[in-house]
Amino acid sequence: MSGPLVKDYETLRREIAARDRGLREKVMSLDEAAQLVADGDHVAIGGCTLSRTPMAMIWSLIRARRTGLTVSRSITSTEGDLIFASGLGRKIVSSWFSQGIVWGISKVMRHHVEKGLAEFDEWSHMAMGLRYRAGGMGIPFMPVRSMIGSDVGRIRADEVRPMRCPFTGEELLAVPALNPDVALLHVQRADAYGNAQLDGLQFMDIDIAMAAKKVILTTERIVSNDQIRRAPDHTRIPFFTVEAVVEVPYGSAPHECYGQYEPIFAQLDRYAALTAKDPIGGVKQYLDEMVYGPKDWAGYLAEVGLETLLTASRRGRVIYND
Amino acid sequence: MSGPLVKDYETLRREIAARDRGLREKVMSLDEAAQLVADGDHVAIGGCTLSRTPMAMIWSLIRARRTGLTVSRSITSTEGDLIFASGLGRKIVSSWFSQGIVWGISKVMRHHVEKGLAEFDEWSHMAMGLRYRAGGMGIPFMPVRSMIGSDVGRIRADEVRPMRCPFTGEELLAVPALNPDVALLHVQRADAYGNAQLDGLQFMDIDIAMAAKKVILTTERIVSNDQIRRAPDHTRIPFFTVEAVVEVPYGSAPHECYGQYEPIFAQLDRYAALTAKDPIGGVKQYLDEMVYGPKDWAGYLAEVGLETLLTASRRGRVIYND
Amino acid sequence: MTEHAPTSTVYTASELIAIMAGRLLTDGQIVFAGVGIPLLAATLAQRVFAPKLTILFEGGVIGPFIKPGELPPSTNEQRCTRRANMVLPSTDVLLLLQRGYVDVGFMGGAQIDRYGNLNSSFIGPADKPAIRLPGTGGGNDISSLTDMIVAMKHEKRRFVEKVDFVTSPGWLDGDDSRRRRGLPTGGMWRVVTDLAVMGFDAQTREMEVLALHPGVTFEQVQDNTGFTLRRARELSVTTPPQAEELALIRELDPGRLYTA
Amino acid sequence: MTEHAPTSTVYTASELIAIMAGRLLTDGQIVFAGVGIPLLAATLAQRVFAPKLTILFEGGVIGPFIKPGELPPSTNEQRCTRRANMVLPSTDVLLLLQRGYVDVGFMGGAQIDRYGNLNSSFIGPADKPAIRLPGTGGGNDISSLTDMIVAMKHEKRRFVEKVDFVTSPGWLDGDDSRRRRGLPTGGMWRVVTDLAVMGFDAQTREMEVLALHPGVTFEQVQDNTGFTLRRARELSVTTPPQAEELALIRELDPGRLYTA
Repeated sequence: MSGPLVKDYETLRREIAARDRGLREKVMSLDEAAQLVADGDHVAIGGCTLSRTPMAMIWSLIRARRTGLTVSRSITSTEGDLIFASGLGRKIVSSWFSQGIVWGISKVMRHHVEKGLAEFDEWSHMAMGLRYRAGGMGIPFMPVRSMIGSDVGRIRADEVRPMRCPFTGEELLAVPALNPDVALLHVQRADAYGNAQLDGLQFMDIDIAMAAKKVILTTERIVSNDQIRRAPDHTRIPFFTVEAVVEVPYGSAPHECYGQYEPIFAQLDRYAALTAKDPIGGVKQYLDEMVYGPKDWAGYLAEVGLETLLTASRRGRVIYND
Repeated sequence: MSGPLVKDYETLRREIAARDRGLREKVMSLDEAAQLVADGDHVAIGGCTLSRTPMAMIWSLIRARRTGLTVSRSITSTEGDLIFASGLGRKIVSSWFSQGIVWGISKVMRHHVEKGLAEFDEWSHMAMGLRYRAGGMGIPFMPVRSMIGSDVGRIRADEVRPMRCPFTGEELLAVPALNPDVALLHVQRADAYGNAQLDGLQFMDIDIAMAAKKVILTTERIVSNDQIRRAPDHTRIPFFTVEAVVEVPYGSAPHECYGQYEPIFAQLDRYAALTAKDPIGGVKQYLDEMVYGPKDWAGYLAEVGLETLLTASRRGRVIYND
Repeated sequence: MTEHAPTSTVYTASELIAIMAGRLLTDGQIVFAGVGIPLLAATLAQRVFAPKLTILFEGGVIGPFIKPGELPPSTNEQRCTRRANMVLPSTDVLLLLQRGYVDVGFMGGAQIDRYGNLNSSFIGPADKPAIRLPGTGGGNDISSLTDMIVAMKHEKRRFVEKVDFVTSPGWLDGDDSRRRRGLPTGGMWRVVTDLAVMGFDAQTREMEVLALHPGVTFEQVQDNTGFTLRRARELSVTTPPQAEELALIRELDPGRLYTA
Repeated sequence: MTEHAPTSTVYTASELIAIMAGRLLTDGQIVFAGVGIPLLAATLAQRVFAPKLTILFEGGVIGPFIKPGELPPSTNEQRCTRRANMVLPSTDVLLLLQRGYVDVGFMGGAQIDRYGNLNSSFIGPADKPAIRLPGTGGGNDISSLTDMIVAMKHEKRRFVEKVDFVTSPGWLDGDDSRRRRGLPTGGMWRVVTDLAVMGFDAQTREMEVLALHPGVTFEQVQDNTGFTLRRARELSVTTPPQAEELALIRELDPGRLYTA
């Protein structure tokens, strides 16, 4: 992120005021949405680990050859490897970074970080959440009671402020508000204006949407505004935060989308195997075959395979069978 | 509220640690639940204005002759008059206090406050919400950008702290966390453990539940834990915050309960007429007839009248007819 | 109730205020509206010329469409949520103001002064008030954080030199006092009454008459005001309420709950 | 994989750790559990003796019941929400720790030291690490704010004099250093390995062996530890894994995803 650690309030206000926040349709393609991200932007990614990762959008940004992004996320999985290896981003701000506990430590992350090719700035999971929350609330910091006393706080000393409670005198840590330039979020359904309804695990998506300067929304399906209005208490992201709505079935594959499909373990195992023997060659091969190679997202899904997708979908729907 | 403005952290932790937070049944009667409130407690009331006011529980506390409560609520309506006039509470902390804009200024509130018989401590609506939110998050204050520069902040000078952002140097106001001794909340449905699902307008109920030392929940109906588990993303209040679950149909009458019944305007008009000519005599008459008089809550509802209740219910369900 | 009859149509003061206030909105805006006249005015604008206007209610509602004849008694009941885009906790809808998503706050007023400060808390001193009013509600938050339109009756007892208590900050003591005292954004933009439309001088922040309603003179406005009003260099006259506007207002509030 | 055979039953080290760790829980507790062994141990306790135990997951889950054979790959997938009481944003489930609703945090560990500090961030210096580990996740929050149980393999390279980096604070430098440095609540309570159960001295906060697993000697534990261990005045021996416990673990993890 260029500029100061915390944006001053009047800048934040001007950024939002400058946007057209009227009730207007924003449906576009992945390629068009990719044009809304500029090189060097701070991009926040919704979902967590293997869940509701906006994979199709990240995939599209890599194909559009965007570079120099700073990326933040609660917990980073395989998408972090692809971001580093493709040059899309050189800094990831997150609480955890590896494919997933069952696959061991990411060798691609290790290569980039240990060789000084890229940065992984570590914050506690709750601090990440509170940074987005402060950003979404329009306040410049949030007081927190973790990251104190440990080395996690120590290596972030330039970015946090020890403080005393003005009422109790207690020692607290102020973590800085995080207001990303762009948020990438994937949801189960949204209308053409960007009103989004999330099922199941929400992670930090709502706070991220409120904190960002603008939201790019990918959605399993676009529903009518009438359908949204029938259950307004299920809407989680208000349309005026959103700049793009892209309908992308299986848009978080090979990760899961709650109630729609489980992670596509065959793909994840394949990626882990590829990068286990040769991290850099393996991730390059994966990028060539699965990101740069396919004609479009449907082409990518064809590579994953119909039967695999159907299995993941069957497992995903199980949550509603009880 | 006895004690300091903001409870110190270790006291807060000890209070929660002392409670039995296991998954246990807590179903009881209104009379039994009233025993969980002590004279002098700080009691937070959920809902807002004429919506989801936990009226049956307040009614029960008045009948149990509790006294000296400090009461807080986002916006206070007729229940505030009854709290002052019955002696249940002598201090109300709120952003607004009167029956409702269409009935004019509450003469009962005016009598008590102007004569110095009771206090109405005014905070901005957002500051009320952020005080509960800070309390629910386990932090001692929240920075806010309103109540600055105006007399609303000036008359609360002993209870707020001007502060500078440790990052940007901006001027902010720190409002103190509010951790009530008891929260009274009324919901559409809950299970016997206290897992509560709210439909429609939520107001500040979730933050209040998290901020309070304990929650007394009244509910239109008690459903099975299996039903709650079928849609866990609709649960808004977790069972371990709750100490009592009381099934009370029409538990917020004569106020509304979203999707169940609209306000019972006939009753509200009758109360307004009673107190318009003689505020103190009128509210006393109302207390005698509608609070102390009935044998039980069903007796109160009988006074309201079956046809009136059915009309309110028909109007309440309309929200789901579209 | 004063009745004006500048065209063939008769209307009440409240109807006039609602129509004139609604015309100040712009399509695509996000408007934080109070119940009563503000709600009617915003809904009117939405129906007549601003289909992309979004209304927010303090109870926690984004983008509802009020059903004619079912006006809510406050912004905290289910009637406020009819066909809404989103329902959220009230603290979070207020935080939209702080985050900067709201273009205009729109409320009624009990007492206003030269610098657009509003009082809805105390008549007389706060520690021993002659009248304890209902209080701020979200008024302080809205007026601290966004541009404001206030709709109210034009009476001398309501337009006072200095309000007894600043519940909702306008320009405080004028000039740059609002910013100096910690409120860098928002401020009083327009005051709409049954006599005129007023703004505030860009430098001194004193109230200034911008437009007179049909048949009203500047002197009439001044006579009903407790302080000396500025007069805009080019004082205009508003277009009378149109039949379509009046018909819509009456469709929305057939029982004249808020427009009697 | 070391296999013990103290009774008629054979079990893996991971199974032993899960069973011994599960027994440390108490009915009615609220347990913030990591994926893998902690999840298995807490589910085991829930099934065997603690039906009122509540499990929390970092992904935003309160009170789920894991389906046998469908263990989640992390605490952030839908498998974690099966038959849950509540699903909520991850920041809010973490805030339950800060509010004080959690009795025990329960996680695995890569490296631990004499004072119970855990490292899951860096081997070597943080600015030029030999190995960049995955990082804290919620580990720092959990161990900063509640009492902790850690379950891990007992190896000399994991039990070190001083961790390279304090990701999850234990007792920091011992004595009252944790409190002095701003953490007034929580702290490392138990470390469960395939050899023993350890606690921490109430005064110095040094690691202390409390109980040996069947067939294990204190010397064996010391030999696998990179610092000098304290020995409890009354060193006990744990009851061997019971057939019921082993059967349940294997029912939960038939593919031996976490208990191989």
